[in-house]
Amino acid sequence: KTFYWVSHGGPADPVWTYFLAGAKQWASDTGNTVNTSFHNGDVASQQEAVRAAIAAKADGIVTTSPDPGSLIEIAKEANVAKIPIINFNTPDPKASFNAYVGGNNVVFGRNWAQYLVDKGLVKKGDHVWMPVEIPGATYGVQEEEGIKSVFEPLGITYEVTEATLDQAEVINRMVDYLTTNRQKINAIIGLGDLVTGSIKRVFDQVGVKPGEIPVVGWGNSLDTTQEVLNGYVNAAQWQDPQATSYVALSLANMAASGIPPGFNVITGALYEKDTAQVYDNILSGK
Amino acid sequence: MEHRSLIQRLVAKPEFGPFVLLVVEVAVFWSINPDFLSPLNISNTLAFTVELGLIALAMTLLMTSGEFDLSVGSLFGFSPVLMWTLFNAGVVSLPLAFVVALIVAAIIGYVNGWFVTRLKIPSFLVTLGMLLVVRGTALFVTDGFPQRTWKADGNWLATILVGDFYVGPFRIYASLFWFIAAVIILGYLLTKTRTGNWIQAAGGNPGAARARGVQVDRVKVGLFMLSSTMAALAGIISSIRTSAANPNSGTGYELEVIAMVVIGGTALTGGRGTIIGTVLGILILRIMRNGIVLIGVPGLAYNIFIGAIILGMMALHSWLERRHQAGT
Amino acid sequence: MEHRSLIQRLVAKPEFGPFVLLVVEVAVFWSINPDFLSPLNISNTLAFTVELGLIALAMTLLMTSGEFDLSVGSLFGFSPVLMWTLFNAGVVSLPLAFVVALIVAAIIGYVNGWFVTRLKIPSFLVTLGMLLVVRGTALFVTDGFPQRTWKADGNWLATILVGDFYVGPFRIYASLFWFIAAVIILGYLLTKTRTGNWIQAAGGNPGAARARGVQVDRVKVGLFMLSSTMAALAGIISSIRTSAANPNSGTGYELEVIAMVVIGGTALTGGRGTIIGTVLGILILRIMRNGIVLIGVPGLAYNIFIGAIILGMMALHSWLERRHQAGT
Amino acid sequence: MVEPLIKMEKIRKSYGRVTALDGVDFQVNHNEIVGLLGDNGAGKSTLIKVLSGAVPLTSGAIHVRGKKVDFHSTSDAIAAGIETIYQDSALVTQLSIARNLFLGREPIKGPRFLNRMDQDEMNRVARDLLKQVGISKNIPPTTPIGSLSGGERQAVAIARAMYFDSDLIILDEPTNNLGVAETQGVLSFVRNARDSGHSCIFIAHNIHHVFQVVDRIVVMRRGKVVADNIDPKTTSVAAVEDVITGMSELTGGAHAH
Amino acid sequence: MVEPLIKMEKIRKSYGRVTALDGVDFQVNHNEIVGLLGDNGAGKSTLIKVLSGAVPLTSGAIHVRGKKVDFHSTSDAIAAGIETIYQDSALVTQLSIARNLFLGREPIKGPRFLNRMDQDEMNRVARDLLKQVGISKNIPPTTPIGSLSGGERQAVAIARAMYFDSDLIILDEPTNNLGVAETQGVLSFVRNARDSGHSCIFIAHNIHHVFQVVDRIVVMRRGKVVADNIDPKTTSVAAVEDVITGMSELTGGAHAH
Ligand SMILES: Nc1ncnc2c1ncn2[C@@H]1O[C@H](COP(=O)(O)OP(=O)(O)OP(=O)(O)O)[C@@H](O)[C@H]1O
Ligand SMILES: Nc1ncnc2c1ncn2[C@@H]1O[C@H](COP(=O)(O)OP(=O)(O)OP(=O)(O)O)[C@@H](O)[C@H]1O
Ligand SMILES: [Mg+2]
Ligand SMILES: [Mg+2]
Repeated sequence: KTFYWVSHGGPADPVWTYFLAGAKQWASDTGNTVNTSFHNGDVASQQEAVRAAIAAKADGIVTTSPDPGSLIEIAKEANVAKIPIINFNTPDPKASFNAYVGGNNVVFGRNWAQYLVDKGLVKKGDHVWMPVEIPGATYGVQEEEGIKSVFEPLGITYEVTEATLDQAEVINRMVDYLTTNRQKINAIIGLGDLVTGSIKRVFDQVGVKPGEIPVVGWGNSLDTTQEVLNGYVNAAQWQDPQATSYVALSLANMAASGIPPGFNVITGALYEKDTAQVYDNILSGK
Repeated sequence: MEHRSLIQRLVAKPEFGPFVLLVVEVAVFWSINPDFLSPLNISNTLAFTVELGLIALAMTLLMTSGEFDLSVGSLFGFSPVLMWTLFNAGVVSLPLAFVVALIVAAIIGYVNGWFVTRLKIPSFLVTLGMLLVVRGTALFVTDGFPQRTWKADGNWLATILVGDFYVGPFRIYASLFWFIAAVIILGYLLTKTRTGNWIQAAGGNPGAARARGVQVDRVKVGLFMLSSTMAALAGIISSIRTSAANPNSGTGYELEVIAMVVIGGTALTGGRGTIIGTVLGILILRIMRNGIVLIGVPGLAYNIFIGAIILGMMALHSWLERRHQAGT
Repeated sequence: MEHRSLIQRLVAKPEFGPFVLLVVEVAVFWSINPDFLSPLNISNTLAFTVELGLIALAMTLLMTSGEFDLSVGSLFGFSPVLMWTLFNAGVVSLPLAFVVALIVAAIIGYVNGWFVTRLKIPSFLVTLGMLLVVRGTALFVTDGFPQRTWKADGNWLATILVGDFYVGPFRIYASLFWFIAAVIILGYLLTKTRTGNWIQAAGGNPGAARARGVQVDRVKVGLFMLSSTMAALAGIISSIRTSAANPNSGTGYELEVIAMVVIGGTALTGGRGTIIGTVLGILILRIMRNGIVLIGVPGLAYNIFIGAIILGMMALHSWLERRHQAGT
Repeated sequence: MVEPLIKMEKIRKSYGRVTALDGVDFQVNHNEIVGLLGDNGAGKSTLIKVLSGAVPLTSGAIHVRGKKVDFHSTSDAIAAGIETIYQDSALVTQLSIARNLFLGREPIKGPRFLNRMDQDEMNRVARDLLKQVGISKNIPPTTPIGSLSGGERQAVAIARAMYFDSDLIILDEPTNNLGVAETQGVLSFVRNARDSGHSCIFIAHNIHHVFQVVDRIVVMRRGKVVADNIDPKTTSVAAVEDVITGMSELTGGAHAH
Repeated sequence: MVEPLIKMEKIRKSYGRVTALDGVDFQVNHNEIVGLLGDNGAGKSTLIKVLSGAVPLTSGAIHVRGKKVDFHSTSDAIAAGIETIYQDSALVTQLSIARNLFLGREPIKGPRFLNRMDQDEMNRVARDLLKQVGISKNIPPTTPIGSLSGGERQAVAIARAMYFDSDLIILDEPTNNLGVAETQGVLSFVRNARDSGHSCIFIAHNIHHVFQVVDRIVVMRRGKVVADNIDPKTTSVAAVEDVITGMSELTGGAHAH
């Protein structure tokens, strides 16, 4: 059978590497064909790709939602064509997907903020720095929404800054920002994997000791698991990227065989130093 | 003058190279996956093609006049955001918001043109700076949040711009007609009118054109405004069709659009441009992207293929050109 | 000949405009935030500046010869990935992997040059195609995974390339010396040597240069190879310094590098280039990025400021140029 | 006394530190062909560039029909009836002969708002004009300038001035690249122009050509006018050559002002 | 019999459907100045472009000193001792006079691997040469070509050929933009060249200039050689003009081959 795996992510984004690895694993485990494509948040291009999959009479489609509401019509078209279409990574409840597999970015954001508040790391009047690779990309925006819902009532301020998807530039911009605002920053939330994974290098360059500024954020990369183990990052969000892809494709396969999936699969866990080794092992393929 | 057969005359046209490329491309994809020519896929490909195409058409004229515009992608993202922000805020009606967005785009084009013609700064730098400013503004005003767009359904403006209907098994969007209209009008403008002659002269030898009293600067400013406005229109059409208005959309379109224009045969250095060629260039590049997904090239290898095909097509193109110019 | 004072002669130099811009820029940032000139900040800024700078220097020569290279950013990402993949796979030693990566980069440059000079395809398209192929290959071979780099610590190659040490409170990376060496060698090459004369002639009037027996094509191919190799070197240096070899690093550098070169005073159309100007251009753009964050511009407004300052500086630049050329 | 068509007073023009024109007085009367001679770099082209609005003057004044004018661009000069054929015959190589001929003043066919060029008319006129300037070969008017020979290009530039009859036609070395037949075409064009009431400024290094057509000769040297009222009918070629090279300071008759 | 320096046989060259050269036979002997005349578009520039390797020929053969050659580029021709000054004097406007003069053959100072141009030497030679071609104004050799007058540029191109004495120097309308003094400079340069054992091909529309220097005149018309052995000493200017315009079919003495 032929499945189309269509992502709004960028092939450049480390976390998508793991999502893709899950899809490949599934393809080799089951012997089915999985055609993959990345669309860098370009809605029009992603819609076109999903429609191309429908035109190609795919056995199943798994796709992410680049923007809430943007795939409503396409999901309908897939339904009409009787092609199972599974949503993963970013939910869009308004669209008629057969099922959703993944976490919820708004919830993740709320959890990070709540973590900082609950552990007493930030209080009223504090300022939180939230670097993100691409401001305006859905994941960051949804996370911000969750964070806002916690911080705003408590009078905690925050600022989102752009870090880009380029490793050297990420470090550079974060170093610049931290150098200037070191006094002002009470905590950091890394809204993406690349920024969270760069914390150690940034701290080292600016001369901030691990733990001096509390950090939470994404944790789907080896860089971050190491940072958690070494005390640079207090807590990191695990999204089960490989598993998400794998399960989404399984559901699509199942639906293609006539068994409708009547449930969503919610993934994700916030880990600290004590459990970080588990994820470090997963990521390094141990 | 010698008489030549119809075929010989067709072969001698500069658009012949891109045309051959297009035919070869379609044939290859079709032979690999026959669904490639299914009505559904054709309709699907056309929808987005015409949106990018609108920008490429305006860019053709601008490049013929010897300038280019890197800010189109950012306007593609910014204009719908502006329109929906105004509308969602309840400030104005949708058609008014639409007009305001286009006017703002035209003003941005004017500023581009002003910098290029008055301050004599290369358009590369001006529009690169403008790209950053416009993209930045889109992000800043929305705080990065996408705008809601679904209230558009049923609005007459939305219907006029992107309403869809079926012609047999083909789903046609109204934007296709806008594209065809633009092809006809701009093609006419470039080849048949006095303004078209000025555009070509402005790109070919601005000094000479100026010496003949051609208002080179005015022509260029006008084309910058056209290109911004078309990018805005394309962005708005796309945002209504895809129900998404994200400040980041349109990223990287500038290079794709320029590539379309150049593949079609318009000179990168100005002075020579062809709208028909651009239409072929648009189809070549968009069909390539669609075909690659359809025949199942792995996601990570996508760029390798696009790049290799651009290089291969250019090589073929240059070979055809030389064969046809050698004339020995 | 008339005699002029030293000052007058300095003012007449084409590098005077960028120089004034740089001084103004530093003064403004410094007056807003005195930390701007703190040793820590200067050291930080310099580290990345010289990496991009290496590419800009090579690009200066290439642009003087009338071509440009959009594939440098992709090589910046690809070469370290290649080097670390070879090394981590245990196939070769680090220095050998380094040499292999540079050779592969040179070959890619050769292919660029071949397409441009033999097939007469505009360098814009060739290198855009190559960008996609190289970036795609980097992604494809690594499956998108970043390569481990931390085994570099202590390797003599790493020390030579980016070893750091303190001079007073300043943390200096060895790459600074590589940059200074490149400035001297390429500056000498461009202004004092016969090859430099050929580079300028190739960009100014390739027909004339060819008529004089100058091997224009060979010069251009050589410069494409130089630019690819320098981009690879810069990428490897950067990857060792930041301990990251990510297949997509370097995205967008091409435009930034070209902007640096042009702001420095090299003509976008070829024929006129200045290494000193490029050094100023590099500093202007990098310091701007650093300073904007430092003076506390809101995060999302970053791009607006960068764009606006590019436009503003260009306006100032053009004003200075005209004042100095008017000569009335 | 009738106002002269053109009167330029105390014109100075410097490029940076180079002084190309150093206080030039120059005038053209109605219905007169003035020959402008001078060695390379004497400032002839610069003078007519100033007069045609192509370069701004550093100081001085220009009067057209007694009115002081201020040319900011070539269009201003064209509007004032001054047509120029530049030495480097400024043509657009990518465009066809016909399109170059009419550049900036293309005839319109049909409703004005359609802005449609009358290409048939343009081709027809172009074909005629090419014959008039002595191009005997049958070159289609749709040929791009890029594939013409040096002289053919010059001929196109001349043809352009012939068609748009302005009050003053300036020809900067128009016969340089021209063959025997083509040169005769240009010279007779200049004569016709005068006969139909136009004035001309004629620059050429071939003094024989100048002597064949002009009414009055002005000589420049190093940015200055050194003789401005030489009558070609009463002066020998050799004498003028001496003035040009600076061997004699013949000043012709009385200065005209 | 001594082999001629250059012998071109049955040369044909078409640009697309335009036949610029239609079976041309042409030769230049050692130590000879050949004048090449013909109306605009006759094919003169094309012929010498073929000879200098700038454009490939469609068919025919070129022999240099009796050996068949195959020029793929101008460097091949330069290596064979053929130096050309193009009609559109191919100079790089951004570069200085001195750098243009030596372009492609810059003198090297110091160790070879340093590849260092000897700029002082270049400037010194340039200054001398400018004087020799009759530029009296004191133009520094570091001036960029872009700020020279039309004639000054031509003079630089001439100066270049004077310095690198090749076996055959081709001058395509070298005197076109030149003033009286500069023209004399060029003509005497051509004479000197012959006296020192070189050959020249001299193309010009000013027949008077041609008559002053050449040993033999060849006339082309519409891509064909119509007369190739006219002796300027025994023929009148008017007679040659008639051949050029096609009014008479004077063929001079016997054909040289
Ligand atoms: N753009 C420029 N920048 C600097 N100097 C210039 C420029 N244009 C002309 N000049 C200088 O001005 C002087 C006059 O030049 P101009 O072109 O007027 O001479 P001309 O009399 O037309 O000579 P020719 O007969 O050679 O065409 C020359 O010395 C020339 O070098
Ligand atoms: N690149 C080209 N493409 C097409 N036709 C050309 C090209 N170059 C020259 N021709 C044609 O070839 C013919 C001969 O041109 P050529 O330049 O040799 O003439 P010429 O004798 O040098 O004339 P002139 O005295 O005007 O310089 C002309 O009819 C011209 O139109
Ligand atoms: Mg002149
Ligand atoms: Mg010629």
